[in-house]
Amino acid sequence: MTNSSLLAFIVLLPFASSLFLGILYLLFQNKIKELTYSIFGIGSVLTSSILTLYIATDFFQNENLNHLSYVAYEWLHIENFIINVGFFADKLSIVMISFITVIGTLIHIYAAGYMHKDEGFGKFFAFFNLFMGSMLLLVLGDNPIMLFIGWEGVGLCSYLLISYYHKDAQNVKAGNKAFILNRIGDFGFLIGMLLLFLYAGTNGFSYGALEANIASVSPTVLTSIALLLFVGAMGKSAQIPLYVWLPDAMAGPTPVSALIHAATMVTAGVYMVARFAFIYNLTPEVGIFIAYIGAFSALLAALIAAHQDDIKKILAYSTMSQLGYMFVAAGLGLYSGAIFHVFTHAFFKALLFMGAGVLIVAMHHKQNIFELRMHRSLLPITFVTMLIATLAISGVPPFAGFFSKDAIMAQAFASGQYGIWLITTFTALLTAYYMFRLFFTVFFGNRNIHLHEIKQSMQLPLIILAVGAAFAGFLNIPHFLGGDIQFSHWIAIADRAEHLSVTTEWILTLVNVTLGAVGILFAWKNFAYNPMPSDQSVINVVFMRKFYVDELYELLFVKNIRRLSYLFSTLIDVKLISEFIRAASAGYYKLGILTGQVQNGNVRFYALYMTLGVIGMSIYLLEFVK
Amino acid sequence: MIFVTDYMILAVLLFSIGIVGVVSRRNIIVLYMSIELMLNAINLIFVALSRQYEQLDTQVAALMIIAIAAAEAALFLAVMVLLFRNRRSLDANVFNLLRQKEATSND
Amino acid sequence: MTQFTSLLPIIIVGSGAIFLMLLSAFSKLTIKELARITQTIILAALAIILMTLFDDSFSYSVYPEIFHNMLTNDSFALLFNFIFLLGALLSIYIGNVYIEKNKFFTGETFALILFSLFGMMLLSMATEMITAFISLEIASLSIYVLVGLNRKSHKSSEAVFKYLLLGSFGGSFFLMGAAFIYAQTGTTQLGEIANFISANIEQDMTLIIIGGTLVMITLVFKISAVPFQAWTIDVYDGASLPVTAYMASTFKIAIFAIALRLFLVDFNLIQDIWDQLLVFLTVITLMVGSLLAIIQNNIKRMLAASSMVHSGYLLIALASTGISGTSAAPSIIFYLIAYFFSAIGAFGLLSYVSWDTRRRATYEDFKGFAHIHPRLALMMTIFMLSFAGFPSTIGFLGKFYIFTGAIEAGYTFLAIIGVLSAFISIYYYFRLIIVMYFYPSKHEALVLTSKITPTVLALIALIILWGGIGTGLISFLPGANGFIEFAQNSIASLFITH
Amino acid sequence: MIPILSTMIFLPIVTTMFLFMTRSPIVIIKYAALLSSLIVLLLSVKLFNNFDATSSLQFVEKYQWIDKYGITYHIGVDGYNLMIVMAIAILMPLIYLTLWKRNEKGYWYNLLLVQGAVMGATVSFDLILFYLFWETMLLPIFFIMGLYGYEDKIYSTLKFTLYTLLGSLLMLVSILYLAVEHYNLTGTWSFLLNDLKAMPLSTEEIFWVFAGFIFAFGIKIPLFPFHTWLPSAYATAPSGAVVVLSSIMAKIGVYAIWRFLFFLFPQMLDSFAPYLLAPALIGLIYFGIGAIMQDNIKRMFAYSSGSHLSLILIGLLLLNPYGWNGSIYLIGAHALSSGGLFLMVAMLYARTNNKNVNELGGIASQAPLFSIFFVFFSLAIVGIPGTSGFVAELLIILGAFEHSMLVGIISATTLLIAMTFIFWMLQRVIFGQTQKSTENFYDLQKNELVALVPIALLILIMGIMPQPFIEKFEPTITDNLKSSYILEAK
Repeated sequence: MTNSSLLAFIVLLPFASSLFLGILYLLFQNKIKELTYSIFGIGSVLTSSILTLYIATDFFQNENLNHLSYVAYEWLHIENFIINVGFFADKLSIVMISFITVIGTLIHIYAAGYMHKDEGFGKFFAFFNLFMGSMLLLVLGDNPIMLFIGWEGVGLCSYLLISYYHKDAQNVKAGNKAFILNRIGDFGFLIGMLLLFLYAGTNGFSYGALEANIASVSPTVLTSIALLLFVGAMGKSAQIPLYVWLPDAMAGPTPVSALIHAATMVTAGVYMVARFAFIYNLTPEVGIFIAYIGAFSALLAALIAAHQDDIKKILAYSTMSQLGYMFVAAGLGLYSGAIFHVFTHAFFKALLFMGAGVLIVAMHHKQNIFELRMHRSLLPITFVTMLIATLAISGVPPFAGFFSKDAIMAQAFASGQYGIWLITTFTALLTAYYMFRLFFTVFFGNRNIHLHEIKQSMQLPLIILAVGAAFAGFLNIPHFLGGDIQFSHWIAIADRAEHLSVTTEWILTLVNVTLGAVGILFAWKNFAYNPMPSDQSVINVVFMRKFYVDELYELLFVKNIRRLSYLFSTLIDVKLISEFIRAASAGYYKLGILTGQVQNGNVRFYALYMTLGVIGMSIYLLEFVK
Repeated sequence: MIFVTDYMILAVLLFSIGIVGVVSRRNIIVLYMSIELMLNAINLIFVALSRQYEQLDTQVAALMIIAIAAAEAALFLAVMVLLFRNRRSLDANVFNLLRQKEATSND
Repeated sequence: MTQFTSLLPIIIVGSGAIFLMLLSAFSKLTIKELARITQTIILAALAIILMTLFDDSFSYSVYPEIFHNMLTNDSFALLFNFIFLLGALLSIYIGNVYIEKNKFFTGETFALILFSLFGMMLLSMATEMITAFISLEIASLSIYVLVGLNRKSHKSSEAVFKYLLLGSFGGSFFLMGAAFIYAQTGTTQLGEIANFISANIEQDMTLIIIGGTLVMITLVFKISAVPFQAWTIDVYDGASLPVTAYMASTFKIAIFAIALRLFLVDFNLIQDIWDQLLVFLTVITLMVGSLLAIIQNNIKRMLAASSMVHSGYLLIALASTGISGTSAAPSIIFYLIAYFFSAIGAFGLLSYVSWDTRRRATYEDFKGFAHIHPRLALMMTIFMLSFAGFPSTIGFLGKFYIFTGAIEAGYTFLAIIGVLSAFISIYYYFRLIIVMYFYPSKHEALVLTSKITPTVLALIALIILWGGIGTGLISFLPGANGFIEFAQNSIASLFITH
Repeated sequence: MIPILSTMIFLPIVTTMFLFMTRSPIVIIKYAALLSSLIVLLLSVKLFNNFDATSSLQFVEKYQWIDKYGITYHIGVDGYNLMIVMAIAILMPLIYLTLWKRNEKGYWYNLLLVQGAVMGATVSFDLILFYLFWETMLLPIFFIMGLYGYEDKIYSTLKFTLYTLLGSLLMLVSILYLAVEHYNLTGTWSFLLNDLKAMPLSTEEIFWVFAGFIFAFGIKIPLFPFHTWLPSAYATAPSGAVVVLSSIMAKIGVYAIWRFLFFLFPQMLDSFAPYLLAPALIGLIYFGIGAIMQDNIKRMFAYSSGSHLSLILIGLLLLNPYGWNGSIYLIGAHALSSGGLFLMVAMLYARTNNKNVNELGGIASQAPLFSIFFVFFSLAIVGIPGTSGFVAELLIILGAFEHSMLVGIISATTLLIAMTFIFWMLQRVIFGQTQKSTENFYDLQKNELVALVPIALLILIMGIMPQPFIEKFEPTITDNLKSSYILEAK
């Protein structure tokens, strides 16, 4: 393993450059050229992506190499709580980091164009690199603690980047919301992780050791651990009920949405589940639960997305919906399928966001799709690339999305979860509908308006990603299409893949494709030529207001916590305890005044007191003499 | 036949009368006289006891006490003059300048 | 020869008193000169005492063939005499401004001070009850007069009247007690009383007990324990400040001299009779004292009230003296030393800054004092902290010592009550610090002429600190250790039989 | 070989006395203060390097003091107080730096004095010596609060003083009781910790003695019901006092429980732990939630530090290695982060003269440096991974789960509560539109930057590679815990 130490560099480089950029920014703000920032910002990520690919080739070349690991130093060592800052790469992590770094690089390049002339240019890239670092640590860490550190790190970065335009309190609020909901998830995750250590960590806390020990844990405990870990995933990957932060997160700059809230961070949950496959394989019932959560999230998101007008919101909800698919796959034990969907999804979703970014910049920061409506010839590249992406997400063969999504639904059907299969299939229809609703509305106008000029650095990544979105699917062609799911074989996770007869597979696929086509046609009919925002009928309003979940949470939690806080800090502390003490001291003082009355200045009274004293003493003596 | 205890009882009575006098009377001169009464009650005991034990030194003690009483008397008279000159009164109740006034500040 | 040297201080002081009286009557000397003469006299006496002060504990009857064991000279008496003389000296030094500025201080003042000193010194040596009473009266009478010095002031005259009346009223109980004790034992010699008690401990001791109680009444009156406290505040308030300083620092201590002799040595065997009584007195003294102290606005009155509380602490120790426990008795002496320094410092500083009798010394008047007289304020702070028993002052060790003794004697609850009243005392002592430091100054700087007074005060402050943290490192000036040693020696000397 | 510890205690005090005697001008005082504290810092670094993790008590100095009563000047360092010693030594010079603009002599004198006193209280192993320092360290704070405080400073100063003194006076009775018992047992007076430990007392006796101690420490920390002095004191006290109070004194309160209660009667600590754990857990939640609705930023941080100290206390009461090491580490970590944050709050107040969170805002656009540091320290308080706080909280929570599920879950909530109010505060103070009070908000000055950077770096280093620090005290702590019959009982 000569190059196992490269893993450390992959993670370290972005961190280092982020630190460097940060200092640079603090020292000079925008007194130095954007170019300098971009060189370091992009350069670091580019380097780590090259390193990644270099390592990846190792894995491709020799079959029997199935993991690399490298321990930097001992982080913590108390009793048998021994945590190393160690890096661990198996094929799963290789897949993750390769698309993370590659797409990350592209988005960095894109961002260099998008953030042009922004006062916080340097700061942005510092944060962006910090995010890359944390994300890579999350994937490459060789024990849950490292994963958690990365996990929290990406959460922090998403907070910082969502509230990037901090002048507007709304954005900061969105950032807070994202972070707090993430932290709720992390709360569960942390508990699960610590329990995992306490029950299975007796000889080491690295994934390998845990996997070896996991059998010894009692099933009930294991179930709760599995659930708690998944709570973390709910937060990170915006699943019911912790999803409300994702749409607000769109307040951040578009590259952020593309990188963090579409391609990478939000899929961390899926990665985590896949990583802990050895736990979830032992707790299939939790798997079913996860699958249902995923399915419902997918459906809900799709329904809401179909009624949104803000282009980024639509994409956000579609992300959530796609994440739902991934969890369906993961929950039903088709981890490789889930990861494969993560992989393909990263391409087309990033592409969609970046295209959206181009549109937004071009139309002077409008985001409503009906205002964005234009003639496709104005932005040919964007048009073509986005078309590919939209086809991909709608699961139209032969684009990437088709293969990944189809496999998932097949698995749902195969493992006998027909409910889930129905939901997902219907969601597929909806997906095609709302995505093309967006697409037709935006590109099939015939207005010729002057556009804000688009930098080349924003166009180029689109094309590269488009290639990925188009052909990534061929990495995992199912059997019935004559392929041999190479990806799933290669990544070698303990799947619980169910198999169907070829005919059923064909039927399912045809159903999906036709439904997709129906969705597209429906969208074409309604939105291609005279698109109308959906009317204000009650049902639609409910959809538009996202089923009033935000308001509900506000009512249930936020208000009550504030009430409680008021009760503690004001009523009990000030009104009750302090006042009581004040009253006590005042009472004592009153008593003093009262006692002061004996000092009435009259000598005869004084003599009287003495006499009383004498009498009292005599009585005491009498008592004694008896 | 009179025992020394009788003398002592008498003395104690006188002493108590003195105490009561101090507490009950208002005129300062009378107050002083009550105190003299107390001292002389004590003298009585001493003298009686000196007969009892046939020792002389307590008689000497009695003389000394008389001397002390005299000293006190001198001081008392001086003080009375002083008081009367200042306040034109010898009523003990008048002299309460130094009583505890209502305390005002409370911080 | 030692016999004579042991008497010499008293002789010097006594004859000096008479000499001064004549001098002030027949000569045209100014107050300043008279003060200087007095100081020299006292210094002479001090010097003689210092010769034997550091000896380890001793005790012998003075000229038995002349005095028939009426007087005993021992480390105990020696230490007390030293304190009295020091107290007088310091009060004169500190009060010099006040004494010069206020005309009512005549030459006789010093004569009276010396007379009272004479009385107190005799009292500390007296081992015979009539002698004790006489010396007590000598001291008291001269202090009555000192209280009434300011003839113009109504307050002052009222104070002397009350003090005189109640004083002789309370004093007579002592004599009555002596009479009762004599009635049973046929003697007034302390030693012989002790022998009598130990000889026939089985017999009925009613008369002695009654007598002892009556004596105790006088003593608790003089140390102003509740319910015999009423005179204290009035007298302290009425008297002029240097006098207050003098009597507050020395006279109470003198009372403890005789009290300890009586109750430690003579009534030792039957002392447990008075236990509950003392405990009761202690508790109400602490409680009432604290209550009276917190409501005062006049600092003089506050200190007077707080002196009751300090008597309360001393009563804790007195209650805990007995067979069990070795700390209680010395703790009284140590606490007296601590209290002596703190009191003379505080009252002295008070008299120094408010020599103008028209200016009352209230908390109000001390607002922002620290901003115009930082050093004096610092000293006052030290005195207050020592009163409050704050660590690193001698006052803390005093309390430490007393509470230790109490717990050792099994009176833990007394210790707790003591601690609680100490807690309350924080309020009225820190209140002075607060007003001195935390308020803006309202008065312009006072004209403080004397150089000597601040020096003396600073010296006292240093002693207080050194007594709190001082170690044996510097052998020649006694630190905490040294004072504890004094206390233990002097107590030990009480039990030397001859 | 100079006596390191004594120098660290008395150098500042002697400096003060000298300066006061010589009536030095304020400039001299400032530099002298800085210099002396830097010397202390150097000594502390030396101490840290020479500290031998394997042996327990070291750098001992032991002299007879008041030998009549066996009161000894006995000081030393071991795994328990190492962190606090370091924290004091590191924080004080930085405090001086940030307060460089203050020109009141009294302020500097008192800060120097308090530095000496807290150091003394931290390292003393004789109960009376400890009591002496414990009380004296109150005085300078009392003066700083009263002289240079704000609003109704006098009321809160008096309140604070009375609270603390009541506690320590009761502790005095406990100490004396122990000593007397020891005397009755052995016939010799001693206040040495080692002599008084494990005395054969009846359970009832121990209970009361214990109560006396816990009262004093509970008020200083503050433990849940005894906390009402805290908000008012923090709100009215000037920054110097607040930093010392929260970053050092409160920690000494927790440490003292360790040093004295655990050493004196381990068996009782074991059986009392649950009854202390309950208020500590309540405090954790109570203070945390109480902080949310505070508009006065200083009050808010008062509650926040209360909540964190409860967490430290919890870690101690868990009586397992994770909890103990965690809370010792948190003592250091929180000292740094809260110290940094309070210093910055002080700067904030100095710049805006405004404590109301709602009237602040928009600082991020005015002063990027300031906001970066402010956000960083806030994150450190919340315990974001990569900061020292995370390590400590992770350990404590782990210990809590080892202790029991319920305790674990409750103490884990700190993750949520703390960040809720911290981030809401950030949103209102740092971000958003510039308000009237923050219109001309100038960025960090040189001296402030010099003061803050080391803290920030240290927080990062302690977060990224904690082991070098932990292995300094971990062996002693864990062995102590194992050897004491707490674990044998289990």
